[in-house]
Amino acid sequence: MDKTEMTEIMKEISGTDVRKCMKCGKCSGRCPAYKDMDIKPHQFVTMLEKGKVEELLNCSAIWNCFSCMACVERCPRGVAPAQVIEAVRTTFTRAQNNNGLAAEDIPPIVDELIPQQLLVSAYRKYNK
Amino acid sequence: MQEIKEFVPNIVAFCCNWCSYAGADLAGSGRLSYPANVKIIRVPCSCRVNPMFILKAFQRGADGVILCGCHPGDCHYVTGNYYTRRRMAMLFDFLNYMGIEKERTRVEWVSAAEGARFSQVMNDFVKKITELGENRRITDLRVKEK
Amino acid sequence: MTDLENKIIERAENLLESGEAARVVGWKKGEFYFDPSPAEFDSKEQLRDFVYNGFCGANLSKYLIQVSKKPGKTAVFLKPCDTFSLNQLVKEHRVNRDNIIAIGIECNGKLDIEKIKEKGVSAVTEASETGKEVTVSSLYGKSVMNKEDILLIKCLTCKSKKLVGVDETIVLGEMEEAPSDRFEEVEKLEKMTEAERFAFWKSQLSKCIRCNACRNVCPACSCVKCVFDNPQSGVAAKANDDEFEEQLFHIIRAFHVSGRCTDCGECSRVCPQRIPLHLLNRKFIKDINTCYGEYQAGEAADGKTPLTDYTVGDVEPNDVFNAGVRK
Amino acid sequence: MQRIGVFICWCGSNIAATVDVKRVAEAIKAEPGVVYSADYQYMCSENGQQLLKNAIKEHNLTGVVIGSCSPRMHEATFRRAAAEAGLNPYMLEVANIREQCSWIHKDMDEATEKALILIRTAIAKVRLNTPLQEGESPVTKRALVIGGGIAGIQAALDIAEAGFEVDIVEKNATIGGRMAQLDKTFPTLDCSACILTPKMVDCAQSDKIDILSYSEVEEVKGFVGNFKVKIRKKARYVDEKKCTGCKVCMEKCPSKKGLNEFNMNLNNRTAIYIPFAQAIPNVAVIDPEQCIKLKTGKCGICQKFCGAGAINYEMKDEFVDREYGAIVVATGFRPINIDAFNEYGYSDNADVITSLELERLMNAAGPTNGVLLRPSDKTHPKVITFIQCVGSRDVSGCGKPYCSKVCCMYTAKHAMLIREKYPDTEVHVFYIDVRTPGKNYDEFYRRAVEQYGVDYIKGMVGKVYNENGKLMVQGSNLIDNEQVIIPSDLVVLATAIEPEPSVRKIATLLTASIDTNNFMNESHPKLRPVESPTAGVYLAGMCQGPKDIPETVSQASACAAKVIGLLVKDKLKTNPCVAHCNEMMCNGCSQCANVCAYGAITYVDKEFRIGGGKTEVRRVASVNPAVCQGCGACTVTCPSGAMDLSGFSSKQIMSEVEAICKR
Amino acid sequence: MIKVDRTKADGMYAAISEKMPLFIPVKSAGEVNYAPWEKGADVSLDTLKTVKSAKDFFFPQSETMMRFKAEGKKIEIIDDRKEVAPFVIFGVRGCDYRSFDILDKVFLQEPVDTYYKERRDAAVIVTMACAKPEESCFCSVFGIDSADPKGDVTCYADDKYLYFKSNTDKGAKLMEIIGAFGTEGGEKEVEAQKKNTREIMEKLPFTHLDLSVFKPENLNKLFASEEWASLSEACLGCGTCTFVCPTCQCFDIRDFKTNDGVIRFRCWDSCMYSDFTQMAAANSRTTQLQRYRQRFMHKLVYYPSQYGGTYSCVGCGRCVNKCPQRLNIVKVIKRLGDKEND
Repeated sequence: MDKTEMTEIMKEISGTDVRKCMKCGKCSGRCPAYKDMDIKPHQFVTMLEKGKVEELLNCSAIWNCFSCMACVERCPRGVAPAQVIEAVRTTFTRAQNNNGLAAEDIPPIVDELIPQQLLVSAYRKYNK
Repeated sequence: MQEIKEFVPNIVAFCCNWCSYAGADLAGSGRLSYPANVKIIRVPCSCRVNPMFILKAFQRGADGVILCGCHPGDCHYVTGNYYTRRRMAMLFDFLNYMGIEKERTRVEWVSAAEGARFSQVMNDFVKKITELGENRRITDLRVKEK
Repeated sequence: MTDLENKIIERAENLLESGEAARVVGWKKGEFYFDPSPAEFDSKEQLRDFVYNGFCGANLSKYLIQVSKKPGKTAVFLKPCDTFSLNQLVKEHRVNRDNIIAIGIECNGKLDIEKIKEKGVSAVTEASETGKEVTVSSLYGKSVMNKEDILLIKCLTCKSKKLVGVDETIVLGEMEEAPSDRFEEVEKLEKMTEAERFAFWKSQLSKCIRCNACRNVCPACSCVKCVFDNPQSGVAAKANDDEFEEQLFHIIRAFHVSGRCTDCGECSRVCPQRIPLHLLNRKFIKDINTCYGEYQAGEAADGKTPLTDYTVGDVEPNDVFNAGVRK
Repeated sequence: MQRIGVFICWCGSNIAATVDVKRVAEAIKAEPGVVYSADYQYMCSENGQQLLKNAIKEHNLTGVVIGSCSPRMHEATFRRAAAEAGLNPYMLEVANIREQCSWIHKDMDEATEKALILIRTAIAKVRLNTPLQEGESPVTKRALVIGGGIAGIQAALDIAEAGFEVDIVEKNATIGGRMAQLDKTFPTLDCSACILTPKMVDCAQSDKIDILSYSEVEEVKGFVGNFKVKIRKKARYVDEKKCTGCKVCMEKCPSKKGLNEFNMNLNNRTAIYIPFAQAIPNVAVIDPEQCIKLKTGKCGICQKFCGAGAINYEMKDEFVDREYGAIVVATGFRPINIDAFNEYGYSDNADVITSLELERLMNAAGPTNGVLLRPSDKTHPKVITFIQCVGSRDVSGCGKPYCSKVCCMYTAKHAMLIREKYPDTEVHVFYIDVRTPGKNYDEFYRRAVEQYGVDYIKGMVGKVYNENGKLMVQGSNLIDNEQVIIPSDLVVLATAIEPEPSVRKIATLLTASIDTNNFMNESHPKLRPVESPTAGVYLAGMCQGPKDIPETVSQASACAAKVIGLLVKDKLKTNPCVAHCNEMMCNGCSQCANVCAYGAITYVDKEFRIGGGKTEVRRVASVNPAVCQGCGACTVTCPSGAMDLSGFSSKQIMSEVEAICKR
Repeated sequence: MIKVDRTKADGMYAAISEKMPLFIPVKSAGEVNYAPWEKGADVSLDTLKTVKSAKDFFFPQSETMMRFKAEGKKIEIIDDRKEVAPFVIFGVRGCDYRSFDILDKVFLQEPVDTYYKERRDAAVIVTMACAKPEESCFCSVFGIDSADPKGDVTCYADDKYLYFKSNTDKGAKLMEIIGAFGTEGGEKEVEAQKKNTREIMEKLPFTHLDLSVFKPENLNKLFASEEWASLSEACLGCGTCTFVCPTCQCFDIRDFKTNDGVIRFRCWDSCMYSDFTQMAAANSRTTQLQRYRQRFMHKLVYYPSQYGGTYSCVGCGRCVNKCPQRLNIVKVIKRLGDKEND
């Protein structure tokens, strides 16, 4: 897969329009994991826009993001940085022959009120 | 032998002067094309469109009639399109009750700024009518007599 | 003669004699028992021909447009559904209500002579009603019929037994509500496919001879000049020269009376080809009720009709096919 | 039979490249009624118009069809030219073969065919056109200004200056508006009150201006030149003519716990009050929600102490009916409600304030007499953090999608003023972009940074929280790519502005349109920016869009110029394309009046011959052509077709339908 | 005389319609009207009165007269009538059969209406004798014997059989087809039925209507009668009576614009309509009274005075049954008769 294609796939998975970002940095201003993020939430958005997929795939931030969605909540433009991070993470795990948790393996105890995104990303993260 | 021609529907669009007609102009300025068989009649407001005009269009061989006006609440004449909305809702459901295909009639609200939408609406309408085929249920055969 | 008829004639005499009314509008004896015609009565002698029986189906309210212009007051006898028509005409300023003494009278549904004839009984001389049964006398004897079988279509699905906006009433017994739901047939049609509905209306409307009886009897069709008679209108026609014109006439007529039609059912009563024209108007009534809230034209003598009114959140025309109208 | 001339415009290659104009012009010659047909490069040019004029004269044309660009572009041009050649302008129709034909189709045959259809359709219409005459209506030489802020004041002063009477209707007890609440103004830093109050006084002193304060527009009828307006004068319980503004009542009033709206609720006022020292009119008003006498019937202290005998607890709302020729809408703005932005903790922390609140805290006439003390403990804040774009440029649903335009400048102003007055204060500003277009604006902002050392941080605040009495402002610094936490004493939010909500009601009353953000729509965003689409209604200030004081004043003066231009006319030409009733067919059923948005239809009883030498009286509709706007709603609701619309008659449209369906 | 078992009727209709179009009373959407016979048609021979009369065959509700073809500014007139092929009208009752004579007098006198004549010549008429006339029938008043109508072929019917008798050469030809489906005989039954029908007719309420006042010399007196006011007061001005009437013959000529020309057609009109004969400016009869009077004066006085005393009414009783407000010619005859004979 070439870089452009991968960029497009990540954009698609993220389900967010990175061009909507007006570069205010509110996402990073709110991020509780900021210190541990080698690439900051706002950078994820701009870097994906610019197609810097290799750097994104090789960063540690995708494993340090809490998926708390604070950045999504606070974004004034409706951009969802956490979903971009999740998209990078998904692309990464897929490249490893899909060693994530299968849907049927998810314990029934899991409350359906917990956002799916958070759940899925947590499983992915700890399955690295 | 008569040549079998591909069916090209005949579409009449009534557009209000202030929004939809301007929207159509904007589609033109933006070179946003839609089929040539869509032909526009300018009326001051969508509320000027009498059901008789719509039936007349069908009589004279229209395969689809679409009525465009300002978005509800944005009528140049304040309330005109609210009346249009009620009249056409009632009329169109009634025509359908008479057995006329519901796809043949449509109301769309297109503002003066929505050139792209105008073009898209027309393309979509033409596509639907082309799929539906020729209007045979509410037309005057004498018109087409040679 | 029934008690009710006696009471009505008594009141009519009374009104004429006292000078309260210059004339009375009611029904006049015909050649047979079953063919009374609407008529004006100016004197007590004329009232000898006054009848009120099971065949007085005609709605008298439309005559009041002209009659109310005559000098003096006019007393009129109105069945429940006719009172709605009068109210609607008053609302549209077509009848000068000040000149009218409206007397609401009892009605338990009117009979259809054609239906009786179809049952093989001709030369009818009397029909006396007792509850759900009607004893029909003819030159050939008596036969008892189920009232529901010989009611006019409009009475089978009577919308209301209310007497609205009348000055006085003559009601001796309790009036029974209509046996069936008036929207049932409309719903039946709605459930058909487009093609089936089209076939239904085509077979019905192809009978239309364009006699204009439906229009001319309709209290809502009270235009000084109808578009179909006006060569300037672009739709004028005297015959259905093409199938399209059958549709056009009935669509435009139904649209023009939409929101104003009180569902008095005169259109289908008078149709010589017995086209169920009331089903056209009822579709509008049903849709208006569903989309804009219950509305009965003629219930009030003021206020806006649904199609001259709106709310900001009205249903969109493109959605009306599924937005609650068709469930 | 009409003698119709048809002119096909090439519009350079705009039309001619896709439509075979020669073929069209030739084919159209065969149309019944067409006696002349030509094509020309640019019909709208001087030469093109001359061609039209010559042909009208030479061929005695009674009708003209121009195949060209949209009638929205040049219909007026061509109609004027036709009129100059002696043809009634309404005998000319334009077929739109550019925007709706040549520009959207590529195939030459297809486009040519369509052009032919469109022109035949226009011919079909012209055949039935009738000459129309513009009517005339008189002009009431008086203007109404709705809103007594700086926009309304300026417009009123300019209109009065030209010698016309003008009324200002202000819903508050005094004129002055938002500008009266401001401390200093950018970029000159002059005192807002010092430049505003003289204008307020001018208004009060002008014999042409009548200020209706504490009043609201209740009903508007009529049309350009002839508006009839009902104004509600709300009961202020104080006789305006008697009150001297001595303020004794305010000293004596026992109910002192009312929130002072003028000071953004930062301190209290009495139930009877004068909003501020320079109020115009300088007359007290009683807050009926707060007044003990009005609520319980006991008290009456103010009445006792009022030397002028101005207090009247029995006062009721009054209605005033006035007539106007023009109306200026200047209803202004308010800051949006920011309760939904819980990340900034506005509702939880007294020391998180809005910019307008800061204005009052800085103002000498404000709750702290101009000394900057933070609300919670009345101490001098040492670290102040400003956050910009609070609610502006926000599509998340809590805020507004637009830029509020004034925040960058006033924040720079605030930062600068604080550093000037209290040099020991540390000032930080979080910004997304700093937008300073305008004369001396960017210089102003740079001065804040360079001269006053204000710390501008590129980035947004994600969270404000209270930690041991300090407001911790956590945000990102995008330049240094770090997250910063600034412990602050005061946080100031540059809150987005929105149109004063009462504008919606005003717009409805005026039948003027409003956009999705509640800003009033102008007639054309570039070329008619101060006129509303409703004739005779003009827009000044924030009601039309975000703008600062100089822009507001410019727009207000522009409005005044438009109003003056209207009021100097003795008569107005009216649109002849209006509804008319064929009385012979009218039923008088009132359905048309029910749908008329302008109240243009009334009914009269008329006598008609009905044959046999008899007559009858019928109720028939009558349309006031000056009030009718020509929408046609009545024509469809009329079952008999008695109502018709000139210029768009049913016959014309039906014949257009016939022609357009033909192929 | 040929006797056909009713069960074989469908086969007979099929055989006839193979040779030429066959029109017959058919029940469709609840009502009985003439329609082309086709397989499965719900033939209703025993219906006394079709809603529309049989006059449609010669004088249809609307018919194209000519076309104008326009090309640019040139106009061409086209008469595209085709030769009318022979066709059969089956089941015409005595009253309707008489109506053809009344129409003939109008349409076949000079100048002959060729549209009418072509169809009249092509038609083979099978009349139908009445067995059970009803209370609204009064054809006998006009000297019609509904028990034994003429026509090319006369058909009598009882519950089991149809009996056919040929009266003309055209009829004889048709009998060749009919003959294949039946046997000779039935004279006795038919005679008995005739007698029975005539007896019933004698007893019907309108049989003895007195027409004696309706004479040309009474024209002015009848016209001026005060009775018209109350006779017409309930009239809606609709065209029901006119359009179901077998003898009404008024028409309007109208144009319809097609895409490349004009179709000129004629269609029925009614003197009851307010927009009838829009001469110069408007209908010269401005009130419904005048219009109502016109219709009945024409049937009972004007027509007879022009055509040798024949009334333009055949007593079919359709108007008696169909008038929405139950006004009809019988009421007119009685009321004016009573008044003038007093």
